[in-house]
Amino acid sequence: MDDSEATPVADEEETPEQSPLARVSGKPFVDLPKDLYIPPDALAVFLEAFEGPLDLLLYLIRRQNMDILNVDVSEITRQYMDYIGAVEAMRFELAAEYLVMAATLAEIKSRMLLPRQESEDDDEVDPRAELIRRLQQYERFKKAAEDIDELPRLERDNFSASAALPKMPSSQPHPDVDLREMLLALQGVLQRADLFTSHHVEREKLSTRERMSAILSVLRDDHFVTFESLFTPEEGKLGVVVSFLATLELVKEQLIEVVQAEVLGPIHVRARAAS
Amino acid sequence: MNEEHLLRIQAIAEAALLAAGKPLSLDQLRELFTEDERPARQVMEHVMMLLESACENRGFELKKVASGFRLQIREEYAPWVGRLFEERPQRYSRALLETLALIAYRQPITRGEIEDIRGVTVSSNIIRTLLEREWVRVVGHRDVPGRPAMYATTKQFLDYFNLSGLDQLPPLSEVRDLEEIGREIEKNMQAEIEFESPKDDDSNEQTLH
Amino acid sequence: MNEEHLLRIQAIAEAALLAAGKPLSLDQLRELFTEDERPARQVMEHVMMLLESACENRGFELKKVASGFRLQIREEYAPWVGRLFEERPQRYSRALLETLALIAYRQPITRGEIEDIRGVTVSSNIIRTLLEREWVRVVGHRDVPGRPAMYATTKQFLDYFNLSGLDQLPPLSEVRDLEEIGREIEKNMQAEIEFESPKDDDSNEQTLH
Repeated sequence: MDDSEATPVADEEETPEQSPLARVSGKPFVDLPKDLYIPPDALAVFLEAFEGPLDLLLYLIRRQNMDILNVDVSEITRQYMDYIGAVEAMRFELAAEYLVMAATLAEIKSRMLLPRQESEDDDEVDPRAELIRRLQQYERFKKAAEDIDELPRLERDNFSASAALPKMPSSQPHPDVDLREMLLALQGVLQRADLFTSHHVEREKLSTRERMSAILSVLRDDHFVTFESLFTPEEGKLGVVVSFLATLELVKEQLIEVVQAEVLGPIHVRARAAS
Repeated sequence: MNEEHLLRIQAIAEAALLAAGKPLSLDQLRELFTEDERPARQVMEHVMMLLESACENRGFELKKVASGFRLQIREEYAPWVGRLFEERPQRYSRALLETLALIAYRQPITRGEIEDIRGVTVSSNIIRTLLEREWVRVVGHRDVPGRPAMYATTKQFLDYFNLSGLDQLPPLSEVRDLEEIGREIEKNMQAEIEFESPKDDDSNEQTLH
Repeated sequence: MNEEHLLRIQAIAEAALLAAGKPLSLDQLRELFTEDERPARQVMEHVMMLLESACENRGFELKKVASGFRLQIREEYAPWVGRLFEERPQRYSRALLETLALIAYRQPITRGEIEDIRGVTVSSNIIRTLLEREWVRVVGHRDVPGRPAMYATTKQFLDYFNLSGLDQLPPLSEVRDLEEIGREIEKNMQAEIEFESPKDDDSNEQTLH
């Protein structure tokens, strides 16, 4: 997952006093991971690469081969802030959760700098313990999700077996559907997808789209057909125009290719990826 | 070619026929194998004969149909199997109706494109149901990686909804105003329920449809 | 009950399972028979064992999953059968799988509780996808302000992942309890504050239990 072996060599650019940056199981590490620089385009996928602040923290911790229980909060906080700062500098929108975590880390760090007060209320949850609890908890389910993904599942590792039905005594009844039901369902999707602002759906008349399907099914085999055969003169001028518009749209969507071997020669059409 | 090897080809052919749910030709079956292990046509023909006799005394049999071979439930068991389907069909899910509407309005359209618009994955069952009902069909494959199938509506779809053509569907701009239609449906349903409830409000059987 | 009779019940069960294409429970299988010929539960159980062994050396096998018995392609033949389908098997996002894992292991659980553990909001699309696939369902509402829905997994979820019960899920890793974490931290913090590398007498690895 990572190639950032932190080597125990001093790095001059870091803090003047040579305090260890991190302790890995008690052993001090004094240099910075070299891979902190993130190229700008990698930042674009940054937010998608992590499932949230806990996931990012786990990544930072694991990258240093640290044990969760042994987290060096100062170092992790610094790295976390670097990432967040880089993302913000690129003006990518950052989920609020990341900022909340930044504040939590900062709080833990500042508490650790203060001398411990024995008198402190025992009931108060140690924020570091709370963070570690959350990290552990999240890691369990992250692992569980990976385990579930590994389970053999239908449509990937298993396929259900079925055989065709013979002539049956009575045909299987299908549910009834009201056209309005279907339109209401469509309205729901459109509202969700906010398609009203997109002209994409409304641009072509439905008759054109229907004709596109018809033309495609004519072109199902890998053969070329003549351009003229796509038109039915009996349909009249309007029909020819619809066919023509459908052909243009199919060309534009790169679903068919049109070939003319020579100037003024016959035009041939075929599906770009016939079945 | 030894017997064990033939048995293995037979098992793979059987597996494929049971997974496909449609007839497969001899060549389609042969093409499941990589080139170096692909059985010759004669071998495959022989295997199909073996498979046929291996289905004796079972619930299904191998049938040769125009487009190839198909595994089919034995007709003598139809009376029992038929009882599986006696239950009244439930209603279609909203997901299915949304998928159908998008295929009608955006055809030819791939499953991935439907998913993009719906923002939700489309289960294979939905597509299968629509194909089985012959409301949609595959009209080609998009020339992109994976060569996904493109779906379009059928004449049966138009017939079922009493449309002579897709252009008889309301334009999308009107779909926006469907709230009114929705209210109307609700009103009608309400009326139906009220019509029935005074008699016996407990019996659910005769509501709706 | 003679052998021939058992063989017939077995063939009918096989036919029904192949017709259904989904799991059927023992009782659903028994109900295919009219009352006077309906096999007793024990007989049906015995028949299922017979069917299981009758599928040895074939392309498919009998599998017991949460909602009953299913005939499915043997996993070893998946590479060949997979070539039948042009579309790649669906992949699920980490966000979806993590949400699913939390619902599976922590059910009944609300969306807010899932978000607390994951540390991020759960998108509505994920919940909708899970509901549509019928992998999860709402089993009630928590009695807190807003009455959030509580989710649980379904039998279909178990069926899909080849499980016969929740107890077959891979075990969740252990978590060290909070008190111990507290002690550990204190020890470590102490060491850090005193600014000296500890002679780690007990390495952290062994503290797991």
